[in-house]
Amino acid sequence: MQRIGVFICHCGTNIAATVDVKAVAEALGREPGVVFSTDYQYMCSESGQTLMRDAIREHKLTGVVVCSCSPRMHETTFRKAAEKEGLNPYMVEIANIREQVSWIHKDVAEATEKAIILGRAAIAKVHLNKPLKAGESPVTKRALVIGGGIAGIQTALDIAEAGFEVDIVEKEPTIGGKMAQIDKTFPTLDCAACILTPKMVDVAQNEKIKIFSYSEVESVKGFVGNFKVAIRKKARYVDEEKCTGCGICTEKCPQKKVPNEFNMGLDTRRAIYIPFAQAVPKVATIDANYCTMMKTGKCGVCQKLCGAGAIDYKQQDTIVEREYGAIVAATGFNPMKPTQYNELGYATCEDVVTSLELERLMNAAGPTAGTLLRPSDKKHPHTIVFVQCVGSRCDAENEKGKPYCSKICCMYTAKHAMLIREKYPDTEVYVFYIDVRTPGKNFDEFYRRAVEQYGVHYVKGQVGKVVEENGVLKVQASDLLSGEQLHIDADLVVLATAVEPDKSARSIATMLTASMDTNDFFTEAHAKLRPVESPTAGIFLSGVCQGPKDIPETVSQASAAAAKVIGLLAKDKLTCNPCVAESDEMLCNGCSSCEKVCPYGAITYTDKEFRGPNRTTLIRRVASVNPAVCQGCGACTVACPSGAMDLKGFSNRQIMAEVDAICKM
Amino acid sequence: MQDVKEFRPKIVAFCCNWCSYAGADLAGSSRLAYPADVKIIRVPCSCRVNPLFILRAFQRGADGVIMAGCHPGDCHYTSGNYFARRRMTLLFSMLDYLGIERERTRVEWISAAEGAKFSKTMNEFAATVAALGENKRLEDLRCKK
Amino acid sequence: MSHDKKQAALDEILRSSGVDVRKCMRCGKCTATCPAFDEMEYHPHQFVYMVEKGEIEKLAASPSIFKCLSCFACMERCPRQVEPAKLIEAVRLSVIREKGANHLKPEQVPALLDEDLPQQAITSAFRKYSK
Amino acid sequence: MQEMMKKRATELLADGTCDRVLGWAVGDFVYDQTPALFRTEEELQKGFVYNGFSAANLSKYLVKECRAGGKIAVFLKPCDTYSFNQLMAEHRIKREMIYVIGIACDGKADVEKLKEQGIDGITDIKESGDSYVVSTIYGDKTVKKAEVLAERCVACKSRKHMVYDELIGEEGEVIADSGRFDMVEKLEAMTPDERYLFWRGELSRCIRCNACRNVCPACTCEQCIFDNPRSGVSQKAAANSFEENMFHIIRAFHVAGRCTDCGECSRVCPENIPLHLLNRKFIKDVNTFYGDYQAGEDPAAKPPLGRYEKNDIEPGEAGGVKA
Repeated sequence: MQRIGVFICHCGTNIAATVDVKAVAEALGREPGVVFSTDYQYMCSESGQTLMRDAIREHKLTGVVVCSCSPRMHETTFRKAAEKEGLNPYMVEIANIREQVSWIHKDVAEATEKAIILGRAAIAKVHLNKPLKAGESPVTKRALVIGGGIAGIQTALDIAEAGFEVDIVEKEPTIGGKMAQIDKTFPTLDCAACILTPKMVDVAQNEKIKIFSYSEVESVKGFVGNFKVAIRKKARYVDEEKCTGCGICTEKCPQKKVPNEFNMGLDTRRAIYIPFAQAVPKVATIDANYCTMMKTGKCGVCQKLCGAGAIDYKQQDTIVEREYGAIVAATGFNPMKPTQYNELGYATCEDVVTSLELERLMNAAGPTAGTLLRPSDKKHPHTIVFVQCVGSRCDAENEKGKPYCSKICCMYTAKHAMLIREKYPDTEVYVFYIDVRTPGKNFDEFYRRAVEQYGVHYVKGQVGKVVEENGVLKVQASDLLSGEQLHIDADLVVLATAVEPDKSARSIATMLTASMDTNDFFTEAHAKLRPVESPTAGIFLSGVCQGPKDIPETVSQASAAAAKVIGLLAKDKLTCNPCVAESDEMLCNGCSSCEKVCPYGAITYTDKEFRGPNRTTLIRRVASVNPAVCQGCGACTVACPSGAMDLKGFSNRQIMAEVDAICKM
Repeated sequence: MQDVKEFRPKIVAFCCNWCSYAGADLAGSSRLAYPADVKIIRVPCSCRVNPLFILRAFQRGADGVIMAGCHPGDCHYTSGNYFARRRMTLLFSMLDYLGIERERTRVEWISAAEGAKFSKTMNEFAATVAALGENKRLEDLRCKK
Repeated sequence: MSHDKKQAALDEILRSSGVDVRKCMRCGKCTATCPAFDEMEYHPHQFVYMVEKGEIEKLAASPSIFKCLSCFACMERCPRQVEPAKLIEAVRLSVIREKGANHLKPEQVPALLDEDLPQQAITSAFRKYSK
Repeated sequence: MQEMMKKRATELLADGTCDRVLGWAVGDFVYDQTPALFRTEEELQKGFVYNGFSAANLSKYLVKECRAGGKIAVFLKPCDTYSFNQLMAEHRIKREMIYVIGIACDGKADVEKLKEQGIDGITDIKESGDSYVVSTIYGDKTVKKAEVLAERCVACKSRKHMVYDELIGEEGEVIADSGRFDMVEKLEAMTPDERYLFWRGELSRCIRCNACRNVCPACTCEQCIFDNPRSGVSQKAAANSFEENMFHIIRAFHVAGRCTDCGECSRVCPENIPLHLLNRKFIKDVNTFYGDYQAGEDPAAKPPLGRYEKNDIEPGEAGGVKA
C-alpha cells in the first residue's frame, strides 16, 4: 500500500474562492492510502514546495497528489521538488482543480464535489504508479549528411566547425549539386561558381569531413544517437586514392558521344569524365554504359595513359558501415522535365529549353562558352519568351503538375531576363506570368529593375501554344490586362519548370522512417516551431528536400539544421522519456500488430527462448520496445490484443483506476 | 416522491495531452463554463484510448464517454489520431449495432487554441447525454447502489 | 432579373457544368490556347470570372457562346482543372433550353452534309446546337 | 474422399514429408468430431474420419504444433486456409514446418438442423450428390444438403484455397455474392431498441464457457486479457449482463480486421448465440469505410486497423444506422 500525501492549493483565491479547499482536504484525507492531507495558499511557491518536501520526509510518503492548476503548468515543478526529497518524480500526480474546476464553475458545492472526485482519480492513479527511471543512451559523435549540394555542404561545414566529424554521401561523382550548374545568383548577380567552389574546397580540406562521392545510402538501422548506416560506394572504375585528377584520360578517351548531364545534355562528354573543372573530389569516373572497354573488352586507352595507374576496370561496388549520432537529409531537387506539356513544344522543338538549360547556355563553362546561342542552329536569339509556372500551382487532381508554388522561378527568370537584356540589348524579352512573387530581401527591387531599367516585357497571362515554323517559334499567348491574344515570333522559349524532390528522397525517407508529404517533400516535426527537424528523433532536414527554397534560405536552413545536430552531438548521453511503451514478453504473441502502428519504428522482434511445459524450451517471437526511440504515444498498447504492450505512466490499469474513481459516486 | 432528484449524467472525457487537454486549460483560463458532470482523464494521445476504457466507463456507470484529440494531421505523434479515428469509428458503430444509444459516445478534434470549442462541445454533449437519461443498456448493476 | 432568379441561374450553370469556378487562379492559359479567340466577345478566362460574379445573363446574351468550337483545348490545358468549355456549354444549353428552339434541327443536317466536312464536325455541331 | 485423404496421409508419413498429420477423429458422438493428430498408418486407419461432420477449422492447432517441432501435414478446407494465412501474417505459425493439403468442400451439415428434421440417433453420414445419407440407429435417412447445411456454409464466401501444397478434389471460386451480410443488414435496419432487445436476448444466454474464444483461430493470445488477473479486467464467469457485453465486444474488437469469418465461434457456442454477427458487422464496416478487405486473403496485406487514410470517415459520420 502506498503512503500518499495530498496537497490542495488555494492558488490565492483562484481556487479557494470557488472550491472549499478544507472540505476537499478532509474528504481526500479519508481515502485509503492517504496518510497526510492539507491545503496551502500557493503550493508552487518556495514555501509550498517546502511544505510538500517536509511532508514527504516526515510521513514517509511514497506518493503525492497535488490538487492545483493544470499539470501542463506545474507538474515539472512538483516532480522536481519531490525528487529533491528522494521521491521518484513519477510518483507525483496532479489533479487539475483550477482550469477544470474553479475557473469554470460558480457553485461552490458543485465545484467542491468535482474537485474531490478529480482528487480521488489522481489518488487512484498514484496507487498504481511505479517509480520510473529515464533511460540513457550514448551518442555517437558523428553526423551523416545525405546529399552534397549547397545545403549538405553548408550543414557539413557548420557541424565540422563545431568540432564534430561529418560524412557526406553524394550520389554523383562530385559534390556541388544544382548550385554548381547555375550561372549567376539573384539578387546580387554573383557568379555561383565563385561563391560555391571555395566552399567545396573547404569541405575537401576539412579534416573532420569525409566525402563519399558516387555513393548511396544502402540501409539505416538504429535510432537517435546510435544510427548504423551502410553506404554503397558505387564502382567508378578509378581508384580514388591514386587518381590525381590530371584529366588526361578525359581528353583522350575515344568515346566522345556521351550526353553531358552537367550541361543538361546540351553537349557531350567522354566515357571517362570529371563533371566539371572544380569537381570535388577531382577524380575521374568511368561511365560503364558507354565505355568501350567495359562493353566490348577492347580499348583500354585510359588505362594505358594513366600515369598514376588509377584505372581499374574490375572495380566492384563496396559497402561501408558507419555509425552516426545524427542524420541530415539534404537530398535536394530536380527541375521537372516538361515533356508532358505537348502545347509548349519542349519535346519537339530544340529551341524550347528549361531554365536550368538556359543557365548552362549562358555559363562561361557551358556548351557555348557563355555566348547565348540557341541549340538548333547556334544562332543568337533576338526574341526570347519566358513562361512561368510550368508544372507549378496545378490543381491537386491534375496529374501533369504540382500543386505548390516552386518559389524560385519568379526571381531566376527576372535574373535571366535582366542578364540577357544587359548583354544583348538588341534582344526582346517577354515574361509571361500569373503572379510575380518576390518576397525576400531586395527581391522586389530586383524584379522592378528588370522591368524599369532593363525594359523586360512582363505580360500577365500564359502561353497557350508554341509551334515551330521554319525555325521560328510561333508563340500564342494571352495578355489578360489588355484582353488580347498575342502572337509572338520567338527564337527561344524558356520554361520555368516546377522543382520536384529528388527521386531518391522517397526511399531515403523510408530508410530513415522520416515522414513525407504527398509531394515527397520531407515533413517537419512542427511546421512553425521545429522546421529543420523530422518527426523522427535524430533526423534533420536541410534544403529543398523539405520544400522549395532559394539559395539564401537553403543556407540558413542548412545552418539551422547543423545547429540542431551540434546540440545533439554535444551531449554524451541522451535522456529518454521514461513514459514509454513496454512489452511483457510472457504475454506477447509476436503478431506484429503493434509494429504496424508505431510511428517511430521503435518496436523490433526477436526470437527468444522460453520455458515450455515439462521442462522443454520453446522459441517465441516477442516484441521489444527501444526506449530511446519510443515517444510514448501509446498507439501500440491498443493495437495489442493480449495486453502485453503497456505504457509506463499511463498504464491500462492506471487509466482504468481513474475511470473507476470518476464513475464511482 | 420527494426523493426525485434532477438527473445529472456522469461523463468521462479522454483528452490527449497535446491538443485537447490544452484546449480544456484554455477553456478554463478563458472562464468558458461547461457542466461539472464532465470529468477529464489525460492521456498522451487519442491513440492511447483503448475501447476497453470506454466500456469500462460505461460498466462503472458512466452515461456518456467523449474522446478528444488533435485535429487529423496535427497529431503530436504524427499518426496517432488517425489510428484512433479508425478504432473509434468501428467501436461506436458496433455499440450502435448493439442498440446502445449512438449519442452516448462521441469523438471531437479540439486543438490547444480551441478553448471555446472545448467548452461548446462539452456543453452540447452533456445536454445530449442528460436528455438520454441514465445509461441502462451497458452498465454493471453491481456498481450502482 | 431578381436576385433570387440570378442566383438560381448561377446555381443551375454550376450544377449542370460541374465546374468549380473558385479553382481558377486567373492564369489565362485557356484564353492563350483558344483558337476561336478572335471570334469571341468574351474569352474563356472572362467566362469563368463572369460566372463567378454571377453574370450569367450577360453571357447568355453574347454570341460568344456559339463561337466556341468545343475543341476543349482550354479544358485540356487548364492547370487548375477549371474546364471553361464546360461552362460555355452549360450556358449555351441553358439558352437553347430556354428558347425551346434548337439551333440545329435534325432535318437540317442532310443539307449541311458535304464530302469535305468531317463527320465529327456534324456530330459536334449537333451536340452543341440542339438538345 | 475419406479414403483418398487417408491414403495421401499414409504416403506423406511414409515418405517423410511429415511426421504427423492433423485431421479429424470421431469424438463422443459421430457428429461431434475433434481435431486429432495421427502419427502412423494404424492410427489413421483406426481414427481418421472425414465426412459431412468434419467441420472444425484445424489451422489454429498449428500454433501449438509449430512449437513442438517436426513437420506437420494438415487438411484445410477453403475457409480454413484464410485462417492459416492470417496466422502466417501474424507470425503465429511457420510455413516451412507445415505441409498443407487443401481439400474441396461444399459445406458441412449442422446437426441441429438434422435433429429438427427428426433425424436422431446418428451413427454415420455419407455424401451422395446433393444429399446426405445419414445412418441412424433407426435406419438410413436421406436429406437434401441445402436443408441441413450450417449457416456459415449456406453463406460460404469462398470455395477457393488461399494456400496449399497439394489439393484433393476440385478447386472452387471465391463467391462474391455470398449474402453473408444479409442478417447484419437486417439488424442495421432495425431501430436501436429492437437491436438492443435482439442482442439482449442473444447475449444474455452466454454462460461464459469461453468456447468461442478457445476455438477462434484469431484468439491465439498467450494469455487472454480476460484470464489475466493483472490486466484489471479478468473475469472468470459472467456475473451479469454487462460482463457478457464487455467480453464479446472486446473480443470482436480484438479480432476486428483479423477475423476471417470462419464461423467457428457460432458453431461451437452451446447456447447457439450468433456471435459471427458481431464479427461480420466489423467486416462489413471495414469494407464500407476503408475498402474491401478480406483477412487471410493476402498475408502481406496491411490490416485495416494498422493503416489509415488522411480522409477517413469520422466516427460521428459512421453511424450507418438510423437512430
